[in-house]
Amino acid sequence: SQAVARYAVRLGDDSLILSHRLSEWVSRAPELEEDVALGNIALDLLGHARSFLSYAGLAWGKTEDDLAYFREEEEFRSLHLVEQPNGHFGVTIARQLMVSIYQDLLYAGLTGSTDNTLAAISAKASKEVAYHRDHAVQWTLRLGLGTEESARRMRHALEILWPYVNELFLDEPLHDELGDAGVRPSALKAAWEREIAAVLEEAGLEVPQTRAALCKGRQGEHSEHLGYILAEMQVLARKHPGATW
Amino acid sequence: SQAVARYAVRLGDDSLILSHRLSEWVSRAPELEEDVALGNIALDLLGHARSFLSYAGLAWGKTEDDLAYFREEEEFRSLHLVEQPNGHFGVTIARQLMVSIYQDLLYAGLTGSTDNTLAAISAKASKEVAYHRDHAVQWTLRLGLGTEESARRMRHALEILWPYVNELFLDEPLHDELGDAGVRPSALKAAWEREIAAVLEEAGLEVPQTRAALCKGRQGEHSEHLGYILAEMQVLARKHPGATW
Amino acid sequence: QAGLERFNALIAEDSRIEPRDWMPEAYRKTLTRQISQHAHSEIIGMQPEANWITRAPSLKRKAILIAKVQDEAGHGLYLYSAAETLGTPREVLNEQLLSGKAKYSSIFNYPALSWADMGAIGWLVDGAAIANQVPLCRASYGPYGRAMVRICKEESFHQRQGFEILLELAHGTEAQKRMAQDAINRFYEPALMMFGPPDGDSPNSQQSMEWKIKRFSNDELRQRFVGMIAEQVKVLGLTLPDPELRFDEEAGRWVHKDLDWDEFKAVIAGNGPCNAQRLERRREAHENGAWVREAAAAYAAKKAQKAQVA
Amino acid sequence: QAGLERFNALIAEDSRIEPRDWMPEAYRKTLTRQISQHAHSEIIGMQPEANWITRAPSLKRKAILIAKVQDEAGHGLYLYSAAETLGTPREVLNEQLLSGKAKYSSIFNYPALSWADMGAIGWLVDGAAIANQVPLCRASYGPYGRAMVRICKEESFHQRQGFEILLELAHGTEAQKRMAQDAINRFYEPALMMFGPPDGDSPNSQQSMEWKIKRFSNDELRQRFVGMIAEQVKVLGLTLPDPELRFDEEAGRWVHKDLDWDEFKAVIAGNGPCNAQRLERRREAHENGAWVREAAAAYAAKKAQKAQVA
Repeated sequence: SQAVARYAVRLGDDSLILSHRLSEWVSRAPELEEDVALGNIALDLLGHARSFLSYAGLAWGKTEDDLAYFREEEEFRSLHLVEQPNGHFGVTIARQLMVSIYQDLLYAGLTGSTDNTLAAISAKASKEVAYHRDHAVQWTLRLGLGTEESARRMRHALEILWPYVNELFLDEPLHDELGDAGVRPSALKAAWEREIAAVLEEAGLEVPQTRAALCKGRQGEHSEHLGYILAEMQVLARKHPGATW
Repeated sequence: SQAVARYAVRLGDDSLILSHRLSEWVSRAPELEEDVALGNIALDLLGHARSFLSYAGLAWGKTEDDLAYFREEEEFRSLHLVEQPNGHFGVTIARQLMVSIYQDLLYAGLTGSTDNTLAAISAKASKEVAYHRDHAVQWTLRLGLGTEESARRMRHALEILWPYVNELFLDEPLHDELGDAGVRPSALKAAWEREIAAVLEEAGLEVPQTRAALCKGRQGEHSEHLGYILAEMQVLARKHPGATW
Repeated sequence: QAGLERFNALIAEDSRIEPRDWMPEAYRKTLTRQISQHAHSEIIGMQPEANWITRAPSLKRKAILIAKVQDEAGHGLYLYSAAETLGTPREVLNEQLLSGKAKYSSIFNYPALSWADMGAIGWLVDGAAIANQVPLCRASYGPYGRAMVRICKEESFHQRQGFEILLELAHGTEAQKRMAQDAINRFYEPALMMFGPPDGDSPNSQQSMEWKIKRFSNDELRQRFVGMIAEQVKVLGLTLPDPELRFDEEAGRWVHKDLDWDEFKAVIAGNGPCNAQRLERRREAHENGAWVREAAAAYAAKKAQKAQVA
Repeated sequence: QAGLERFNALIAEDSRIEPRDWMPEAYRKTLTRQISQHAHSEIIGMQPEANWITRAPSLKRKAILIAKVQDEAGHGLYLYSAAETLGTPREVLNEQLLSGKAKYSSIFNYPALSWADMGAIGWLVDGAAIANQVPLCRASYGPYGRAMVRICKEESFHQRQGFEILLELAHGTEAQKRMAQDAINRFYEPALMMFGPPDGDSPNSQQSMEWKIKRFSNDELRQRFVGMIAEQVKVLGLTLPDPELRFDEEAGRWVHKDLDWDEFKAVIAGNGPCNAQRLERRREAHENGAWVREAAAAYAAKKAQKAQVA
């Protein structure tokens, strides 16, 4: 249905943009093992994005590439959180922690979707996201409990990203339309807060008190970063409209 | 003539790309006075670029915007040095020092060009570049003689940029065609080396020994950075072909 | 209390208070807060526009935009100087900004999402700023009033440039028109809110009026501004997103729709889409520049010492 | 010298030398240099390809490219492990890379200027690497030979993917065809030079042959490779930039144009278009990551201590 397709675009865009951000790390990570790990996560997320966007595209006769490369900024539906710049490694880890706990809960829920395709994609994604979550948790512990410097950086990372967390849990009229095909974002909030609080506590870090930012990524009003991401991501494809690769 | 137009493109592209890099600093400079100063230099360079590109365009019935926004990467003729990333403030200053000493000598020479338009643009640019040169020299002294940290950073900045200096002085067959309408790059080398050595000595810094990189910017083979610069610079104009702004 | 009497006399006769004159502490404090907030706004206000410099769609527009953002840095510098004449050094003011203690104009906590926003910011945001600031040219504190004269001149220029951007878009392709209308839709309400809360809800205004810092009430300025743009938008062939907007002949004033003051308060309190980003960018610039400022200071000290020895 | 006799016997019978076996110092040194250079090449080789990940023109190609670059990081990791079995720890090898003391394959000092370079690098660069490496699967040192088996398998996969990129471009639009031909023109000579200097000018080769690290001479491998790509380029419908290329029936070998060995030496010596950039990027990543590695080490130490106490 149209509603499911619109929903799949949201899921796909989050993963596509976060994958883009993570892939910026490749060949720049703090150690080779992290070039491999961040590349792996970027690849998984890209896979999820492709599945969701391909599925969404069926509703409009579009391919995954039509949706990734030939939509305008205001047609994207990504969350501001996934658009945020990589910053230092701690910022990237904090973002991963937030997103992967969220996706872990989300895909667990969607595995029971009444839409079989969404359920199937989510079931597969769920396994991979559990690994992403574990990776982020391990690094949060290392950075939180490692050195004074790393704890300071991690606290700062959490603070500057916290404003974008609120948007993860905003319901839209779309979720009413979806019924049991989707998962209501607000329904994930309590579990997410519980889980992240537990991780942060174990890491000797605190839940930040920074205020929530008014974000409208789901309505197509994005952070100022997305335009730059798309300029880069789409530049080659758009120079050769109609070409195949 | 065609030769003069091709030459003007080289002059214009160097200033256009360096202006782009400097404008990336705006609202990010170490102090407000530098937001103003770097913005000023970016604006001057943009002015020079517009004059040179407008003039070049006459030969082909193109406007400055046609040349800036609708050429492909391999059609640009900028030097690798001006394409290098801003890095920290010291890298930007080192690049400015190198380029503004170069342009100072170049425009002084071109003021005597047998091509009246090139001579007139250069005469005007010459005055502004003298200020850029002074700005870069003053900061080189401050950073070279300021703190240990600043001297270390400045040394490193000079070292990583030095490989791209060689390209500034490469003659092309074009310069034979130009005769006294242009200035032979190799003719500027000795004076440039003398001047920069004097500044570096006063700043307690050494002329780096880093090896020259084989650069072919003048033939359209650019650094890996230029593609990113153009993706950003041209994105909006290209989305609306034929539009006026 | 010869000082107070002289102060009151100067205010009464519409003369100017100068830095060396005696002034009440509350006057000093109010002015310091107002001038430094204004300075901070210029500095933070550079960010949404800097966001479009590298992507400006023509070289001419790019040059105009760079020059504009530079003017803003310049305004920030004058205003910090004016504030310093009241006794608070720039570093302290800057610290107040970075720590989130000082405010700046809330409008800059909205993102600049398209090129048309460069037009809307110039036309509406600078327009509202000018409407606020023109009366400040006669502000009782000398250095502030004089700074405002210069700033207002440049701002008018910026406003015209913003209008020109929109005019060009409005006469352009369908996509350009849509872009322009969308920018106006997003900036209309926030621009009207730049005049501050409704008069009934603006506790500091009365005292500022008495001190002749402020000359007109928030609502008075707002309705005057909305009338102006209501006329100008016709030239653009676009619309303001306000079906209730009309001139009330009887009251002799413009009437506009109710504004969402809850959002206004939330954005001021820190919940705007870009509050965190704007402050973080400023902090980052400040921290990344620390070694540069230290080097400059060390170099200046060495040079001074050398001059003394010689 | 029972050790030396046993070593020579193992070499003679084409058996493998293992880490605990006695080996001549020169053998150890040569192998450490060769394996670590190979590892460094994998690591530096990530950069030209990483340069196109965010701009890959389709999601499928993007996924393939990320996976490829990741494989390279993986190869780097195996190879460092293999080198470590010879007694030099990874940090030391890394230090040699960052200080510019150790070399890596000179081909990565050329820029990746277009998407077609992802094809040319896969087809020509990985192709030449494989031609070099397949014989190394039988290298006398066990851990190296075994690492090469795994690496060669993955590299063949990469080469095929590179060829596919070019094939798609060659059957695409005129602009795509031009892009593909241009990439081949730029990478042809540097790829041929990957086999090292002509046999007459390759001083270390003889000893390596005797030790059964190397199995074929540089020129032998080169002409074999050029013959292979001369056939493959026909499938692409493109050309190699070498008018002299032909099969010499009499000699039974491929003949190609003279290569510019001056440029080769200059690039090895540090004058390539990207030498400075590649090393600086690596240094930057290493320095920016220092606090992360320190944190991880401190955390591990704390955890170990806790485990001991418990």
